Amino acid sequence: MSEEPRDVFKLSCDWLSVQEVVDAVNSSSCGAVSVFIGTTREDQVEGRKVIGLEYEAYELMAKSEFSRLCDDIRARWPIVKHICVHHRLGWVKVGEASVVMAISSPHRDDGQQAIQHGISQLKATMPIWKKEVYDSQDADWKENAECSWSTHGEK
Amino acid sequence: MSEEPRDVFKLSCDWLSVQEVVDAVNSSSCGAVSVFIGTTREDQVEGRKVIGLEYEAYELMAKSEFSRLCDDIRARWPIVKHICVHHRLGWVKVGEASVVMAISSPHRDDGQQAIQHGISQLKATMPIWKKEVYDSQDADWKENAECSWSTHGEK
Amino acid sequence: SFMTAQVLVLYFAKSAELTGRKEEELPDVPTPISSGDLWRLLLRRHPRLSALQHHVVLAVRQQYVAVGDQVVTLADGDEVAVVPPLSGG
Amino acid sequence: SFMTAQVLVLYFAKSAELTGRKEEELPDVPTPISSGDLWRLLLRRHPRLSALQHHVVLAVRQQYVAVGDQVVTLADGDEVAVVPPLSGG
Repeated sequence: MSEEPRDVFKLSCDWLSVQEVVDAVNSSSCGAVSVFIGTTREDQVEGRKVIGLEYEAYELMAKSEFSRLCDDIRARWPIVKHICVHHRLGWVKVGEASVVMAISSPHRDDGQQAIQHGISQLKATMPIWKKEVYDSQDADWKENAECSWSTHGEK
Repeated sequence: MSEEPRDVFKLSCDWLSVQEVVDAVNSSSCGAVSVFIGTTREDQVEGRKVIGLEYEAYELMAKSEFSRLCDDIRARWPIVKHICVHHRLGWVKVGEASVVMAISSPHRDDGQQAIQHGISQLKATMPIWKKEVYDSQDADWKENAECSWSTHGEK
Repeated sequence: SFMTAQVLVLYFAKSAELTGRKEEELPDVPTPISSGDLWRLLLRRHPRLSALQHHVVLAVRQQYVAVGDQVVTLADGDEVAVVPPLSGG
Repeated sequence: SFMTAQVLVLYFAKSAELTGRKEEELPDVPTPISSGDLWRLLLRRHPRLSALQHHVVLAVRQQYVAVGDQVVTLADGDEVAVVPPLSGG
Protein backbone atom coordinates (compact mmCIF):
# COMPACT_ATOMS: atom_id res chain seq x y z
CA MET A 1 0.00 0.00 0.00
CA SER A 2 2.73 2.43 0.98
CA GLU A 3 5.15 1.77 -1.88
CA GLU A 4 7.08 4.82 -3.10
CA PRO A 5 5.87 6.52 -6.32
CA ARG A 6 8.03 5.51 -9.29
CA ASP A 7 8.92 7.68 -12.30
CA VAL A 8 10.26 5.46 -15.06
CA PHE A 9 11.65 6.86 -18.30
CA LYS A 10 13.32 5.05 -21.17
CA LEU A 11 14.54 6.18 -24.57
CA SER A 12 14.82 3.17 -26.84
CA CYS A 13 15.82 2.35 -30.39
CA ASP A 14 13.78 -0.85 -30.19
CA TRP A 15 10.11 -1.67 -30.63
CA LEU A 16 8.13 -0.48 -27.59
CA SER A 17 6.35 -3.04 -25.46
CA VAL A 18 3.05 -1.71 -24.14
CA GLN A 19 2.98 -4.54 -21.61
CA GLU A 20 6.38 -3.51 -20.25
CA VAL A 21 5.19 0.08 -19.72
CA VAL A 22 1.98 -1.12 -18.08
CA ASP A 23 3.90 -3.50 -15.82
CA ALA A 24 6.22 -0.64 -14.78
CA VAL A 25 3.29 1.22 -13.20
CA ASN A 26 1.61 -1.82 -11.69
CA SER A 27 0.58 -1.25 -8.09
CA SER A 28 -1.61 -3.28 -5.81
CA SER A 29 -3.01 -0.05 -4.38
CA CYS A 30 -4.25 1.10 -7.81
CA GLY A 31 -7.46 0.11 -9.55
CA ALA A 32 -6.77 2.06 -12.72
CA VAL A 33 -4.03 2.23 -15.30
CA SER A 34 -4.42 4.85 -18.04
CA VAL A 35 -2.30 4.45 -21.12
CA PHE A 36 -1.61 6.50 -24.20
CA ILE A 37 0.18 5.17 -27.27
CA GLY A 38 1.31 7.50 -30.02
CA THR A 39 1.98 5.98 -33.43
CA THR A 40 2.95 7.22 -36.85
CA ARG A 41 -0.01 7.63 -39.11
CA GLU A 42 0.07 6.60 -42.72
CA ASP A 43 -0.23 9.97 -44.33
CA GLN A 44 0.03 11.83 -47.59
CA VAL A 45 1.79 15.21 -47.42
CA GLU A 46 1.58 17.12 -50.68
CA GLY A 47 1.38 13.94 -52.69
CA ARG A 48 4.28 12.28 -50.88
CA LYS A 49 3.66 9.24 -48.71
CA VAL A 50 5.09 9.13 -45.19
CA ILE A 51 7.12 5.94 -44.74
CA GLY A 52 8.44 6.60 -41.26
CA LEU A 53 9.91 8.95 -38.72
CA GLU A 54 13.45 9.61 -37.60
CA TYR A 55 13.65 10.62 -33.91
CA GLU A 56 16.43 12.27 -31.97
CA ALA A 57 16.65 13.55 -28.40
CA TYR A 58 18.78 15.63 -26.09
CA GLU A 59 18.93 12.56 -23.91
CA LEU A 60 20.20 13.86 -20.58
CA MET A 61 17.94 16.86 -20.71
CA ALA A 62 14.98 14.66 -21.71
CA LYS A 63 15.53 12.69 -18.50
CA SER A 64 15.50 15.84 -16.37
CA GLU A 65 12.46 17.23 -18.23
CA PHE A 66 10.70 13.92 -17.52
CA SER A 67 11.35 14.37 -13.79
CA ARG A 68 9.97 17.87 -14.02
CA LEU A 69 6.91 16.58 -15.88
CA CYS A 70 6.30 13.96 -13.19
CA ASP A 71 6.62 16.59 -10.45
CA ASP A 72 4.06 18.71 -12.28
CA ILE A 73 1.63 15.78 -12.61
CA ARG A 74 2.01 14.85 -8.94
CA ALA A 75 1.44 18.47 -7.89
CA ARG A 76 -1.85 18.49 -9.81
CA TRP A 77 -2.98 14.94 -9.04
CA PRO A 78 -1.29 13.94 -5.77
CA ILE A 79 -3.14 10.62 -5.83
CA VAL A 80 -1.25 9.45 -8.95
CA LYS A 81 0.94 6.47 -8.12
CA HIS A 82 3.47 5.50 -10.80
CA ILE A 83 4.34 7.16 -14.11
CA CYS A 84 6.20 5.51 -16.98
CA VAL A 85 7.17 6.79 -20.43
CA HIS A 86 9.02 4.84 -23.09
CA HIS A 87 9.93 6.89 -26.15
CA ARG A 88 11.47 5.66 -29.39
CA LEU A 89 14.63 7.08 -30.93
CA GLY A 90 16.01 6.60 -34.41
CA TRP A 91 13.98 5.10 -37.23
CA VAL A 92 10.31 4.33 -36.58
CA LYS A 93 8.23 2.76 -39.34
CA VAL A 94 4.69 3.93 -40.05
CA GLY A 95 2.30 2.14 -37.69
CA GLU A 96 4.83 1.50 -34.93
CA ALA A 97 4.48 3.13 -31.50
CA SER A 98 6.77 6.10 -30.93
CA VAL A 99 5.67 6.81 -27.38
CA VAL A 100 3.87 4.87 -24.66
CA MET A 101 2.84 6.58 -21.43
CA ALA A 102 1.13 4.86 -18.50
CA ILE A 103 -0.09 6.20 -15.18
CA SER A 104 -1.53 4.20 -12.30
CA SER A 105 -3.97 5.70 -9.85
CA PRO A 106 -6.42 4.38 -7.25
CA HIS A 107 -9.36 5.71 -9.27
CA ARG A 108 -9.68 6.23 -12.98
CA ASP A 109 -10.65 9.92 -13.23
CA ASP A 110 -7.35 11.18 -11.84
CA GLY A 111 -5.34 8.88 -14.07
CA GLN A 112 -7.28 9.84 -17.19
CA GLN A 113 -6.87 13.54 -16.56
CA ALA A 114 -3.23 13.10 -15.61
CA ILE A 115 -2.39 11.22 -18.79
CA GLN A 116 -4.06 13.83 -21.00
CA HIS A 117 -2.10 16.55 -19.29
CA GLY A 118 1.05 14.44 -19.30
CA ILE A 119 1.02 13.81 -23.04
CA SER A 120 0.37 17.50 -23.79
CA GLN A 121 3.23 18.51 -21.52
CA LEU A 122 5.52 15.89 -23.00
CA LYS A 123 4.88 17.33 -26.46
CA ALA A 124 5.38 20.86 -25.12
CA THR A 125 8.57 20.34 -23.14
CA MET A 126 10.54 17.18 -23.92
CA PRO A 127 13.66 17.90 -26.02
CA ILE A 128 12.83 15.30 -28.65
CA TRP A 129 12.47 15.87 -32.39
CA LYS A 130 11.15 13.92 -35.32
CA LYS A 131 11.63 14.18 -39.03
CA GLU A 132 8.91 12.83 -41.31
CA VAL A 133 10.46 10.79 -44.08
CA TYR A 134 8.64 10.40 -47.41
CA ASP A 135 8.75 7.85 -50.19
CA SER A 136 10.16 10.68 -52.34
CA GLN A 137 13.34 10.37 -50.17
CA ASP A 138 13.02 13.84 -48.69
CA ALA A 139 12.05 14.67 -45.12
CA ASP A 140 10.57 17.44 -42.99
CA TRP A 141 11.15 18.30 -39.34
CA LYS A 142 7.83 18.27 -37.52
CA GLU A 143 6.70 20.76 -34.88
CA ASN A 144 4.26 20.14 -32.05
CA ALA A 145 1.46 22.67 -31.77
CA GLU A 146 1.98 22.30 -27.99
CA CYS A 147 5.52 23.74 -28.23
CA SER A 148 5.36 27.46 -27.42
CA TRP A 149 8.08 28.40 -29.91
CA SER A 150 6.82 26.34 -32.85
CA THR A 151 5.82 28.21 -36.00
CA HIS A 152 2.19 27.23 -35.42
CA GLY A 153 2.37 27.19 -31.62
CA GLU A 154 0.33 29.03 -29.03
CA LYS A 155 2.58 31.86 -27.89
CA MET B 1 -6.95 4.53 -44.86
CA SER B 2 -10.54 3.47 -45.60
CA GLU B 3 -10.67 0.31 -43.48
CA GLU B 4 -14.01 -0.40 -41.81
CA PRO B 5 -14.34 0.47 -38.10
CA ARG B 6 -14.01 -2.63 -35.92
CA ASP B 7 -15.80 -3.31 -32.63
CA VAL B 8 -14.06 -6.18 -30.85
CA PHE B 9 -15.40 -7.69 -27.63
CA LYS B 10 -14.17 -10.69 -25.70
CA LEU B 11 -15.15 -12.20 -22.38
CA SER B 12 -12.32 -14.32 -21.10
CA CYS B 13 -11.50 -16.55 -18.15
CA ASP B 14 -7.80 -16.10 -18.89
CA TRP B 15 -5.27 -13.40 -18.07
CA LEU B 16 -5.85 -10.33 -20.28
CA SER B 17 -3.12 -9.31 -22.70
CA VAL B 18 -2.93 -5.53 -23.03
CA GLN B 19 -0.88 -5.97 -26.20
CA GLU B 20 -3.63 -8.09 -27.77
CA VAL B 21 -6.22 -5.40 -27.09
CA VAL B 22 -3.93 -2.68 -28.43
CA ASP B 23 -3.19 -4.73 -31.54
CA ALA B 24 -6.92 -5.22 -32.12
CA VAL B 25 -7.39 -1.47 -32.62
CA ASN B 26 -4.21 -0.90 -34.61
CA SER B 27 -4.81 1.22 -37.69
CA SER B 28 -2.38 2.87 -40.03
CA SER B 29 -4.74 5.86 -40.25
CA CYS B 30 -4.57 6.47 -36.49
CA GLY B 31 -1.89 8.34 -34.57
CA ALA B 32 -3.37 7.70 -31.15
CA VAL B 33 -4.41 4.68 -29.12
CA SER B 34 -6.01 5.39 -25.74
CA VAL B 35 -6.17 2.53 -23.28
CA PHE B 36 -7.74 1.95 -19.92
CA ILE B 37 -6.94 -0.99 -17.69
CA GLY B 38 -9.03 -1.74 -14.63
CA THR B 39 -7.47 -3.91 -11.94
CA THR B 40 -8.42 -5.17 -8.52
CA ARG B 41 -6.97 -3.07 -5.77
CA GLU B 42 -5.55 -4.58 -2.64
CA ASP B 43 -8.04 -3.33 -0.14
CA GLN B 44 -9.21 -3.67 3.41
CA VAL B 45 -12.98 -3.67 3.91
CA GLU B 46 -13.98 -3.59 7.57
CA GLY B 47 -10.80 -5.34 8.61
CA ARG B 48 -11.07 -8.04 5.94
CA LYS B 49 -8.52 -8.20 3.15
CA VAL B 50 -9.71 -8.50 -0.47
CA ILE B 51 -8.01 -11.49 -2.11
CA GLY B 52 -9.79 -11.37 -5.44
CA LEU B 53 -12.96 -10.95 -7.43
CA GLU B 54 -15.40 -13.40 -8.91
CA TYR B 55 -17.00 -12.14 -12.15
CA GLU B 56 -20.08 -13.28 -14.00
CA ALA B 57 -21.87 -11.93 -17.06
CA TYR B 58 -25.07 -12.24 -19.01
CA GLU B 59 -22.87 -13.08 -21.97
CA LEU B 60 -25.16 -12.70 -24.97
CA MET B 61 -26.63 -9.49 -23.65
CA ALA B 62 -23.15 -8.16 -22.82
CA LYS B 63 -22.27 -8.60 -26.49
CA SER B 64 -25.31 -6.63 -27.62
CA GLU B 65 -24.73 -3.94 -24.98
CA PHE B 66 -21.16 -3.64 -26.26
CA SER B 67 -22.49 -2.96 -29.78
CA ARG B 68 -24.80 -0.35 -28.35
CA LEU B 69 -21.89 1.22 -26.44
CA CYS B 70 -19.81 1.38 -29.61
CA ASP B 71 -22.68 2.98 -31.53
CA ASP B 72 -22.98 5.58 -28.78
CA ILE B 73 -19.23 6.33 -28.85
CA ARG B 74 -19.23 6.64 -32.65
CA ALA B 75 -22.25 8.95 -32.55
CA ARG B 76 -20.38 11.28 -30.18
CA TRP B 77 -16.89 10.95 -31.72
CA PRO B 78 -17.39 9.95 -35.36
CA ILE B 79 -13.64 10.13 -35.89
CA VAL B 80 -13.02 7.13 -33.60
CA LYS B 81 -11.64 4.20 -35.57
CA HIS B 82 -11.56 0.86 -33.73
CA ILE B 83 -12.86 -0.09 -30.28
CA CYS B 84 -11.85 -3.18 -28.34
CA VAL B 85 -12.84 -4.43 -24.89
CA HIS B 86 -11.60 -7.58 -23.21
CA HIS B 87 -13.28 -8.36 -19.90
CA ARG B 88 -12.43 -11.12 -17.45
CA LEU B 89 -14.91 -13.66 -16.13
CA GLY B 90 -14.54 -16.01 -13.19
CA TRP B 91 -11.84 -15.68 -10.58
CA VAL B 92 -9.52 -12.65 -10.81
CA LYS B 93 -6.73 -12.31 -8.28
CA VAL B 94 -5.89 -8.95 -6.69
CA GLY B 95 -3.60 -7.00 -9.02
CA GLU B 96 -4.72 -8.66 -12.25
CA ALA B 97 -6.55 -6.73 -14.96
CA SER B 98 -10.30 -7.30 -15.05
CA VAL B 99 -10.97 -5.05 -18.05
CA VAL B 100 -8.88 -3.58 -20.85
CA MET B 101 -10.40 -1.06 -23.26
CA ALA B 102 -8.60 0.47 -26.23
CA ILE B 103 -9.72 3.02 -28.79
CA SER B 104 -7.79 4.20 -31.83
CA SER B 105 -8.33 7.63 -33.33
CA PRO B 106 -6.45 9.89 -35.74
CA HIS B 107 -5.82 12.43 -32.97
CA ARG B 108 -5.54 11.90 -29.26
CA ASP B 109 -8.19 14.24 -27.84
CA ASP B 110 -11.09 12.31 -29.36
CA GLY B 111 -9.71 9.00 -28.22
CA GLN B 112 -9.06 10.21 -24.68
CA GLN B 113 -12.56 11.60 -24.32
CA ALA B 114 -14.09 8.54 -25.95
CA ILE B 115 -12.35 6.14 -23.60
CA GLN B 116 -13.41 8.08 -20.51
CA HIS B 117 -16.99 8.02 -21.70
CA GLY B 118 -16.68 4.41 -22.81
CA ILE B 119 -15.50 3.13 -19.43
CA SER B 120 -18.23 5.06 -17.60
CA GLN B 121 -20.85 3.65 -19.94
CA LEU B 122 -19.45 0.14 -19.64
CA LYS B 123 -19.80 0.35 -15.88
CA ALA B 124 -23.29 1.80 -16.25
CA THR B 125 -24.73 -0.62 -18.81
CA MET B 126 -22.80 -3.89 -19.27
CA PRO B 127 -24.58 -6.84 -17.61
CA ILE B 128 -21.51 -7.96 -15.69
CA TRP B 129 -21.21 -8.44 -11.93
CA LYS B 130 -18.40 -8.95 -9.49
CA LYS B 131 -18.21 -10.27 -5.98
CA GLU B 132 -15.38 -9.13 -3.75
CA VAL B 133 -13.90 -12.13 -1.95
CA TYR B 134 -12.15 -11.63 1.40
CA ASP B 135 -9.54 -13.57 3.32
CA SER B 136 -12.29 -14.17 5.89
CA GLN B 137 -13.93 -16.46 3.24
CA ASP B 138 -16.99 -14.26 2.83
CA ALA B 139 -17.83 -12.10 -0.16
CA ASP B 140 -19.88 -9.06 -1.16
CA TRP B 141 -21.51 -8.19 -4.46
CA LYS B 142 -20.18 -4.85 -5.64
CA GLU B 143 -22.23 -2.09 -7.27
CA ASN B 144 -20.98 0.53 -9.70
CA ALA B 145 -21.88 4.11 -8.80
CA GLU B 146 -22.44 4.54 -12.56
CA CYS B 147 -25.34 2.05 -12.53
CA SER B 148 -28.59 3.98 -12.23
CA TRP B 149 -30.30 1.35 -10.09
CA SER B 150 -27.45 0.74 -7.67
CA THR B 151 -28.04 1.51 -4.00
CA HIS B 152 -25.57 4.40 -4.20
CA GLY B 153 -26.27 5.25 -7.84
CA GLU B 154 -27.27 8.53 -9.43
CA LYS B 155 -30.99 8.16 -10.09
CA SER C 1 -59.47 -14.12 -22.76
CA PHE C 2 -55.90 -13.76 -21.61
CA MET C 3 -52.74 -15.33 -22.93
CA THR C 4 -49.75 -16.88 -21.25
CA ALA C 5 -46.22 -17.59 -22.40
CA GLN C 6 -43.53 -20.00 -21.32
CA VAL C 7 -40.45 -17.92 -20.52
CA LEU C 8 -36.91 -18.69 -19.37
CA VAL C 9 -36.00 -16.64 -16.31
CA LEU C 10 -32.28 -16.02 -15.73
CA TYR C 11 -30.91 -15.02 -12.34
CA PHE C 12 -27.57 -13.26 -12.04
CA ALA C 13 -25.26 -12.32 -9.20
CA LYS C 14 -27.10 -11.70 -5.95
CA SER C 15 -30.45 -12.75 -7.45
CA ALA C 16 -28.96 -16.18 -8.21
CA GLU C 17 -27.79 -16.46 -4.61
CA LEU C 18 -31.19 -15.38 -3.25
CA THR C 19 -33.16 -17.81 -5.42
CA GLY C 20 -30.62 -20.60 -5.31
CA ARG C 21 -30.77 -20.98 -9.08
CA LYS C 22 -29.28 -19.60 -12.27
CA GLU C 23 -32.38 -20.14 -14.39
CA GLU C 24 -35.83 -21.65 -14.47
CA GLU C 25 -38.69 -22.14 -16.91
CA LEU C 26 -41.94 -20.38 -16.01
CA PRO C 27 -44.68 -22.06 -18.08
CA ASP C 28 -47.63 -19.73 -17.50
CA VAL C 29 -46.64 -16.09 -17.42
CA PRO C 30 -49.55 -13.80 -18.39
CA THR C 31 -48.93 -11.57 -21.39
CA PRO C 32 -49.04 -8.67 -21.98
CA ILE C 33 -47.83 -7.81 -18.48
CA SER C 34 -46.38 -4.73 -16.83
CA SER C 35 -42.76 -5.07 -15.75
CA GLY C 36 -43.93 -4.30 -12.20
CA ASP C 37 -46.36 -7.24 -12.27
CA LEU C 38 -43.69 -9.48 -13.75
CA TRP C 39 -41.33 -8.57 -10.89
CA ARG C 40 -44.08 -9.22 -8.31
CA LEU C 41 -44.73 -12.59 -9.91
CA LEU C 42 -41.04 -13.45 -9.44
CA LEU C 43 -41.15 -12.11 -5.87
CA ARG C 44 -44.04 -14.45 -5.04
CA ARG C 45 -41.99 -17.43 -6.27
CA HIS C 46 -38.84 -16.25 -4.45
CA PRO C 47 -39.70 -13.98 -1.51
CA ARG C 48 -35.98 -13.54 -0.73
CA LEU C 49 -35.68 -11.48 -3.94
CA SER C 50 -37.27 -8.65 -1.93
CA ALA C 51 -33.71 -7.92 -0.74
CA LEU C 52 -33.23 -6.37 -4.22
CA GLN C 53 -36.44 -4.30 -4.12
CA HIS C 54 -35.99 -0.80 -5.67
CA HIS C 55 -32.48 -1.74 -6.81
CA VAL C 56 -33.13 -4.14 -9.63
CA VAL C 57 -34.24 -4.02 -13.25
CA LEU C 58 -35.36 -6.76 -15.61
CA ALA C 59 -34.08 -7.57 -19.04
CA VAL C 60 -36.67 -8.87 -21.50
CA ARG C 61 -35.21 -10.42 -24.64
CA GLN C 62 -31.86 -8.84 -23.59
CA GLN C 63 -33.22 -5.31 -23.28
CA TYR C 64 -33.32 -3.50 -19.96
CA VAL C 65 -36.80 -2.75 -18.60
CA ALA C 66 -37.22 -0.78 -15.38
CA VAL C 67 -39.61 -2.33 -12.84
CA GLY C 68 -42.76 -0.22 -13.27
CA ASP C 69 -45.68 0.48 -15.53
CA GLN C 70 -44.11 -0.44 -18.84
CA VAL C 71 -46.03 -3.26 -20.50
CA VAL C 72 -44.14 -6.07 -22.17
CA THR C 73 -45.45 -8.74 -24.48
CA LEU C 74 -43.95 -12.16 -23.96
CA ALA C 75 -43.74 -15.11 -26.34
CA ASP C 76 -42.85 -18.72 -25.70
CA GLY C 77 -39.10 -19.11 -25.29
CA ASP C 78 -38.45 -15.48 -24.38
CA GLU C 79 -35.63 -14.75 -21.95
CA VAL C 80 -36.36 -12.64 -18.88
CA ALA C 81 -33.42 -11.79 -16.66
CA VAL C 82 -33.26 -10.42 -13.13
CA VAL C 83 -30.56 -7.75 -13.17
CA PRO C 84 -29.13 -6.61 -9.81
CA PRO C 85 -26.96 -3.45 -9.76
CA LEU C 86 -24.14 -3.82 -12.28
CA SER C 87 -20.51 -4.04 -11.25
CA GLY C 88 -18.52 -4.72 -14.41
CA GLY C 89 -15.21 -3.06 -15.13
CA SER D 1 37.63 43.52 -17.43
CA PHE D 2 35.36 40.91 -18.99
CA MET D 3 35.37 37.16 -18.65
CA THR D 4 34.98 34.35 -21.16
CA ALA D 5 34.09 30.69 -20.84
CA GLN D 6 34.70 27.65 -22.99
CA VAL D 7 31.30 26.09 -23.69
CA LEU D 8 30.10 23.03 -25.57
CA VAL D 9 27.37 23.94 -28.05
CA LEU D 10 24.95 21.16 -29.04
CA TYR D 11 22.86 21.35 -32.21
CA PHE D 12 19.69 19.29 -32.56
CA ALA D 13 17.28 18.46 -35.37
CA LYS D 14 17.10 21.24 -37.98
CA SER D 15 19.86 23.25 -36.30
CA ALA D 16 22.24 20.31 -36.78
CA GLU D 17 21.30 20.18 -40.45
CA LEU D 18 21.76 23.93 -40.87
CA THR D 19 25.15 24.01 -39.16
CA GLY D 20 26.35 20.67 -40.46
CA ARG D 21 27.37 19.60 -36.98
CA LYS D 22 26.02 18.02 -33.83
CA GLU D 23 28.31 19.86 -31.44
CA GLU D 24 31.29 22.19 -31.23
CA GLU D 25 33.49 23.77 -28.58
CA LEU D 26 33.36 27.57 -28.39
CA PRO D 27 36.47 28.64 -26.47
CA ASP D 28 35.79 32.34 -25.86
CA VAL D 29 32.16 33.06 -25.07
CA PRO D 30 31.75 36.28 -23.04
CA THR D 31 30.04 35.85 -19.68
CA PRO D 32 27.69 37.02 -18.30
CA ILE D 33 25.79 37.33 -21.58
CA SER D 34 22.16 37.81 -22.51
CA SER D 35 20.55 34.85 -24.24
CA GLY D 36 19.84 37.16 -27.19
CA ASP D 37 23.53 38.00 -27.54
CA LEU D 38 24.43 34.33 -27.19
CA TRP D 39 22.04 33.48 -30.04
CA ARG D 40 23.48 36.29 -32.22
CA LEU D 41 26.97 34.97 -31.52
CA LEU D 42 25.87 31.55 -32.83
CA LEU D 43 24.15 33.21 -35.80
CA ARG D 44 27.42 34.94 -36.79
CA ARG D 45 29.21 31.58 -36.77
CA HIS D 46 26.39 29.85 -38.69
CA PRO D 47 24.33 32.36 -40.70
CA ARG D 48 22.05 29.56 -41.95
CA LEU D 49 20.67 29.30 -38.38
CA SER D 50 18.66 32.41 -39.23
CA ALA D 51 16.14 29.99 -40.75
CA LEU D 52 15.16 29.27 -37.12
CA GLN D 53 14.89 32.94 -36.09
CA HIS D 54 11.92 33.59 -33.72
CA HIS D 55 11.25 29.85 -33.52
CA VAL D 56 14.08 28.62 -31.39
CA VAL D 57 15.13 28.61 -27.74
CA LEU D 58 18.42 27.79 -26.09
CA ALA D 59 19.08 25.37 -23.28
CA VAL D 60 21.86 26.37 -20.88
CA ARG D 61 23.02 23.59 -18.59
CA GLN D 62 19.88 21.68 -19.70
CA GLN D 63 17.44 24.44 -18.77
CA TYR D 64 15.38 26.20 -21.41
CA VAL D 65 16.17 29.89 -21.90
CA ALA D 66 14.13 31.99 -24.32
CA VAL D 67 16.18 34.09 -26.75
CA GLY D 68 15.94 37.58 -25.24
CA ASP D 69 17.12 39.79 -22.42
CA GLN D 70 17.71 37.11 -19.79
CA VAL D 71 21.35 37.15 -18.68
CA VAL D 72 23.14 33.84 -18.22
CA THR D 73 26.45 33.19 -16.54
CA LEU D 74 28.61 30.60 -18.24
CA ALA D 75 31.42 28.52 -16.82
CA ASP D 76 34.02 26.39 -18.59
CA GLY D 77 32.49 23.09 -19.69
CA ASP D 78 28.90 24.33 -19.67
CA GLU D 79 26.50 22.89 -22.24
CA VAL D 80 24.53 25.25 -24.44
CA ALA D 81 21.97 23.67 -26.81
CA VAL D 82 20.16 25.10 -29.80
CA VAL D 83 16.55 23.89 -29.47
CA PRO D 84 14.33 24.08 -32.57
CA PRO D 85 10.56 23.56 -32.11
CA LEU D 86 9.95 20.29 -30.29
CA SER D 87 8.22 17.34 -31.93
CA GLY D 88 8.42 14.47 -29.46
CA GLY D 89 5.50 12.13 -28.86
